[in-house]
Amino acid sequence: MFLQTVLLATLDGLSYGAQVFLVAVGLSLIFGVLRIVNVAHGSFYAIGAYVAASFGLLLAASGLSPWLSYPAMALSAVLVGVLLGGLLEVTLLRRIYGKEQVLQLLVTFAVFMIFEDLQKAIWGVSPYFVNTPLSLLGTVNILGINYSLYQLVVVPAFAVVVLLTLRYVLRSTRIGRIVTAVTDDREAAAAMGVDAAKVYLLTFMIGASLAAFGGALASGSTSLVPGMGSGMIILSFAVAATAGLGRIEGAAVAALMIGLGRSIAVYTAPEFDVLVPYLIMFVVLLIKPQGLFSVPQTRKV
Amino acid sequence: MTESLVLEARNLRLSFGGVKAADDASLAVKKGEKVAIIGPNGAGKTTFVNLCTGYLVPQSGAVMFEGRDITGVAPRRIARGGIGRSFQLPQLFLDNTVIENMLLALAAREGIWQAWTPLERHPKRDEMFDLLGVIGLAEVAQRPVRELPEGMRKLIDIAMALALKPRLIFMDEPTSGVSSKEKFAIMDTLIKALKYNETTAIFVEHDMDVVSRYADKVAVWSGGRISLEGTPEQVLNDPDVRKNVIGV
Amino acid sequence: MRPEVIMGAGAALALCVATIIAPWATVMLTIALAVGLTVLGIVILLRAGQISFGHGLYYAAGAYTVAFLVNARLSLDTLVLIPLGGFVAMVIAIAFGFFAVRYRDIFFAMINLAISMVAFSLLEKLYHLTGGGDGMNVARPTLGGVRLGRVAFETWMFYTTLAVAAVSAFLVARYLASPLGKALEAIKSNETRLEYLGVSGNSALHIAYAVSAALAGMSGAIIAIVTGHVAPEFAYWVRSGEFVFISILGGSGNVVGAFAGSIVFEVIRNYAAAFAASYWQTILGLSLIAIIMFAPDGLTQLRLRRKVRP
Amino acid sequence: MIRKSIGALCAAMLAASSSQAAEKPKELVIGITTFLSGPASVFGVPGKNAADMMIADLNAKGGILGVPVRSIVIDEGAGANQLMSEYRRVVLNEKAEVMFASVSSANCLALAPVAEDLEVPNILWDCSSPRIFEDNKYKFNVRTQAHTGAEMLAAALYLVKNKPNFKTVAGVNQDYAAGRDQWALFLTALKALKPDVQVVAELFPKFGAPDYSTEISRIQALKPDVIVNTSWGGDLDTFVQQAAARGAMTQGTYVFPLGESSLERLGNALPAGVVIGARGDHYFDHPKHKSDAAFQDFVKRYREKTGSYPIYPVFHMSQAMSAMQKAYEKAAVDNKVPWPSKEQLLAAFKNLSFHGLTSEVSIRDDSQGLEDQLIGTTVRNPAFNFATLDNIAIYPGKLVTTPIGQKSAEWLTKIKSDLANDPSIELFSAKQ
Repeated sequence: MFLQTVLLATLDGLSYGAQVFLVAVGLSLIFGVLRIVNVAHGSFYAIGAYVAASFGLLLAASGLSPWLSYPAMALSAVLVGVLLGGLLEVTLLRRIYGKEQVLQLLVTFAVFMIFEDLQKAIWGVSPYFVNTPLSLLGTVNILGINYSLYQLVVVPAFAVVVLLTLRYVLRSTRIGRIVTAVTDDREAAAAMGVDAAKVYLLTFMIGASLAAFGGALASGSTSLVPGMGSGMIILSFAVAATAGLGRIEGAAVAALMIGLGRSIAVYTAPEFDVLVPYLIMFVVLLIKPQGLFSVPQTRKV
Repeated sequence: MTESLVLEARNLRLSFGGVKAADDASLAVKKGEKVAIIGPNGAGKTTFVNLCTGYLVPQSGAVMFEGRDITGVAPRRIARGGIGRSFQLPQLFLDNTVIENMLLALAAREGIWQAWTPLERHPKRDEMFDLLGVIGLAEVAQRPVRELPEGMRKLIDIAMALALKPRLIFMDEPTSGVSSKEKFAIMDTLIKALKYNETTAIFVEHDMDVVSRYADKVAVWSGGRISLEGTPEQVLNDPDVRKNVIGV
Repeated sequence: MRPEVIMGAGAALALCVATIIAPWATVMLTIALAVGLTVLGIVILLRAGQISFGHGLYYAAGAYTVAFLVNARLSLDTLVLIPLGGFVAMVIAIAFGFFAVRYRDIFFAMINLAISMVAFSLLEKLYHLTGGGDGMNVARPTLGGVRLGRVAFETWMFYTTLAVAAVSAFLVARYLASPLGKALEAIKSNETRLEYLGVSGNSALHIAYAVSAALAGMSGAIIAIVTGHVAPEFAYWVRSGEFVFISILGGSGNVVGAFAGSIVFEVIRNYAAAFAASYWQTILGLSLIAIIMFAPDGLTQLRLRRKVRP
Repeated sequence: MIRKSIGALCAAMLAASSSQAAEKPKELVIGITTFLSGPASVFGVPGKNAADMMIADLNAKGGILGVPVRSIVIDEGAGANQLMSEYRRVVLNEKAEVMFASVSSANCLALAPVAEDLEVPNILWDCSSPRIFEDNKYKFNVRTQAHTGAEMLAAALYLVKNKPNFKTVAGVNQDYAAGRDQWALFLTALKALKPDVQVVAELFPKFGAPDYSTEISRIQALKPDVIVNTSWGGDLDTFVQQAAARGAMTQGTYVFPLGESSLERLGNALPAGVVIGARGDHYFDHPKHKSDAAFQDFVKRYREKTGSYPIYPVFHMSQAMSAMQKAYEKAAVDNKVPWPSKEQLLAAFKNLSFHGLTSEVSIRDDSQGLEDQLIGTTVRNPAFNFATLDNIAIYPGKLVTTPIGQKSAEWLTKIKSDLANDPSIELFSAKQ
């Protein structure tokens, strides 16, 4: 019975955990390199979702194959990340790298507020829902319960692909090693002659694209409403902090923990599912202040 | 036997990630002594200071101060217990003026836990002006530390440690960053200031002229331990020391 | 101290005049002054270079304390309720401070965020106790033992808040200039040196944390009394972000800045809401960016903590 | 600024001294609180759009008693505190004579005492908490529609009448005060009507949750006969879409008491056989009124303007507007004045009857509106690309509204099961 509950909770938590992971990993990556806690990250999630939904509606209207909605998701993620993320980095963030971390955080907070209005201005306030991706794949029956393949397989699979790709890129490519070097030791990397401006821009665009991709995947299974970014940013913040800011694999584990924690709570103590992510974050920070997967850093005098 | 000893480091060991930062390091310092610690560049002389002042905790061994075990005690408690410290790179409150730095040290000694009288009107503030006078910094008392040259910062760093009236002070390279013309003047001032409070002193030093002129005893830090100790003449004439530390 | 006193007194006088000329602004200014108290608390932490992204918790603690006490029909007076709100918030801060003050910088901000979000979720969850998302109404208590009508109450609440703000500002100014306050600056500037002076940075921060929570608690208590309503959103992260926003707006250089920033914020927000109801967030966001980018003078207290190298 | 304020002050003093015969103003300023931001703007913005259209219509016909109406909209999404200070500003500074508050129950509960305090007539135009008039006595507040008690009772009556054989029920409701109130009242009514009903799950997913995987799994595992979900907006859409994709929408009878507002958006995802409520007597294809010229004209123009069919906040707004107009006109006639004073206006609201786009609503002595409740079951209709309602029942407001002086939570425990067959219930079915 207990095992069955855990299994069901795992299946239930997968899709949610995977979406949260995609957003959190972008946040974490950006923090690792730029040392900025990007509050506007939640807006990339929301805008990515809206753009993907708009593509989806466009596809439906044009009568093209509905299967194109998957590539359309990737396309909208890249568009949002590169265009909007790039624009933000070049016009604003670039000017504040020298400032106090908290001021940087506040600037992104301001951007978040502006993006909230922007979304309303473009997409209005009615919920958007494009169910093509969800209904295209059908269901699979496990233990007498139907699961949608999209939520059970596609979304988690994309998350795994992203995780593996990130791991590969960060460890085995030149640009990846540069990014890792900057994450681990900024001064040393700068001393080695790394073109920081380029690395920052690239990282920010990738991080923003990941958030937008998380949103795009979400657009297939959830309603897009004003304010959706605000809930997501705080959750991915919790994941990134639980994992240790800048830790990629850690974010995956923490996102799963939070996804599972929530669904286990729905089974056992439905009253407290909302509390779960914050409680996990709080307890982890109490025990390991820098997060679960942080590398201990000694300061020299 | 230990009563006359101010500091006794016994068999300190510490390694991080396979690197032995301290390997059976021992040193005994008597009251009123001025001990110089020398050693090859990059040998980690500061590690020894860090171990004795609580910044690092040895994995084994003990640090005794005036007969009490202070191993593993937090730096601030060690500081309150009577050990002062200056740093290789001065650790100062850069945005504040010299006197503000000193007054904070004074308040730290006299009791920081009061939230009513402004620090600048501290009842014993004159004492700090006096101390600045002793080390020759009275003229810059009202200048922000940020504007002062490294050599002066070094002195302020030491003065803040002295303001606590410690019975033992560690000074990490007090004359680095000072022109060779000034170093003797500075050391003279410092020795005078030490006498003022009868403070025992341990200083890390790389300038052998300073060592031979001011130290009562010299200890060589090498391979994570005190490999040799003795009077300045003995140590500075040791062939190994001449080869590996002094570099002749 | 002297110029600040003159500035503060002048500002207080100007506010009194403003409420006489424009009575409709009385409540707005009362709210601004009350919020200014929380911001004053943030400013104290800023002295230590620390930002709490969860001070909404203490603000809510003060507000809910008042709501519970009023709804328990204890007939407590406003002048009792305000300090009680501050006291409860301070007790929570002292308890939670044992964990929180071990953290610095972004981690301090985050642990505060986490605990305030736990509080926010609980306020929403414990529906039967807290009224859930509806919050609770707070019936108008007596003020100085007198039961007042709306206009009189609003006017006297303004003067009460002004008095609380003035006294707090004076005390905080003394605190910040005292050894204990200077120890806070030392945490930001060079905590290593502070430790080697024998002072525990954690303890100094703990005291500051408790004081700042007490201010936030009083602030929440006043808001609860003036608006007659409390809601879980008091503890939401966006609200905590606003407090930090206002502290930047006012600049943390002196205590008057907290209230100046708060009044400016309230005015911008009200007018943005009145003239561009759909775009008030954009207007606030743009003004925040403009201040950070182009008015760094108000931000002198926020410098990078000194990096220490061997 | 100063001159304006002094002027305002003098005006306020004048107004205070002359409550008997009010001067006819150049314009009638009204304040409307509604959501322009946040998830509840799905209701707030249609409500505002409706208000804009109706005020334009009203002014085109010469306004109220010849006075043009101007509205000031306040965003409820900015938070309760900001809302309250804006509300005060609009009343005290902009001199709004009548206020319309609000979409959110939380905000209504917060604003009702403020309105009393400011002594401004406050029309509760869309919020549903029964606690407003059951826990308080208000002089300046009036509600021009029903409350949760009536809405939930109607849904429960419809359910026991049309699906008499169910045994188990599960609730999935948004975790906020209104969601919990709705479920509690629905369940109270249901237990009174059908004491043997078994509750197998009470789930309260987070407000605005993006994912209902676990809730849907539990429904599939527990297989309840009836699933009640009082969500609205994006939350309801997400739930239905995810449940539909997993084949869970056809395994039991779903009851969505606020579902009318999601019909058009849900399109194909909503299957036939779902019980839908409309928070009152509201439906764009209303069986009784769809052939009214005014109704048709409004629905057409609303669609042209916004691209959607009107949903219940639009109807609620029409009721509030109509009530205000009626009250002014009645007060002017009753007192034989060109423009009524505040007291005269408030008196006119008592026992006022009016109708918005649909059936007549009347206001009781306790200021609570008696509004009919429309409930139906979805069918797939080839004329629309979304599910529409059939087998519609309209429950008279008088029948389902908690009597004066009683609390809904108690009164609902005492209702009898034959209420479901009361002759005053009107039935409409396409087959007839």
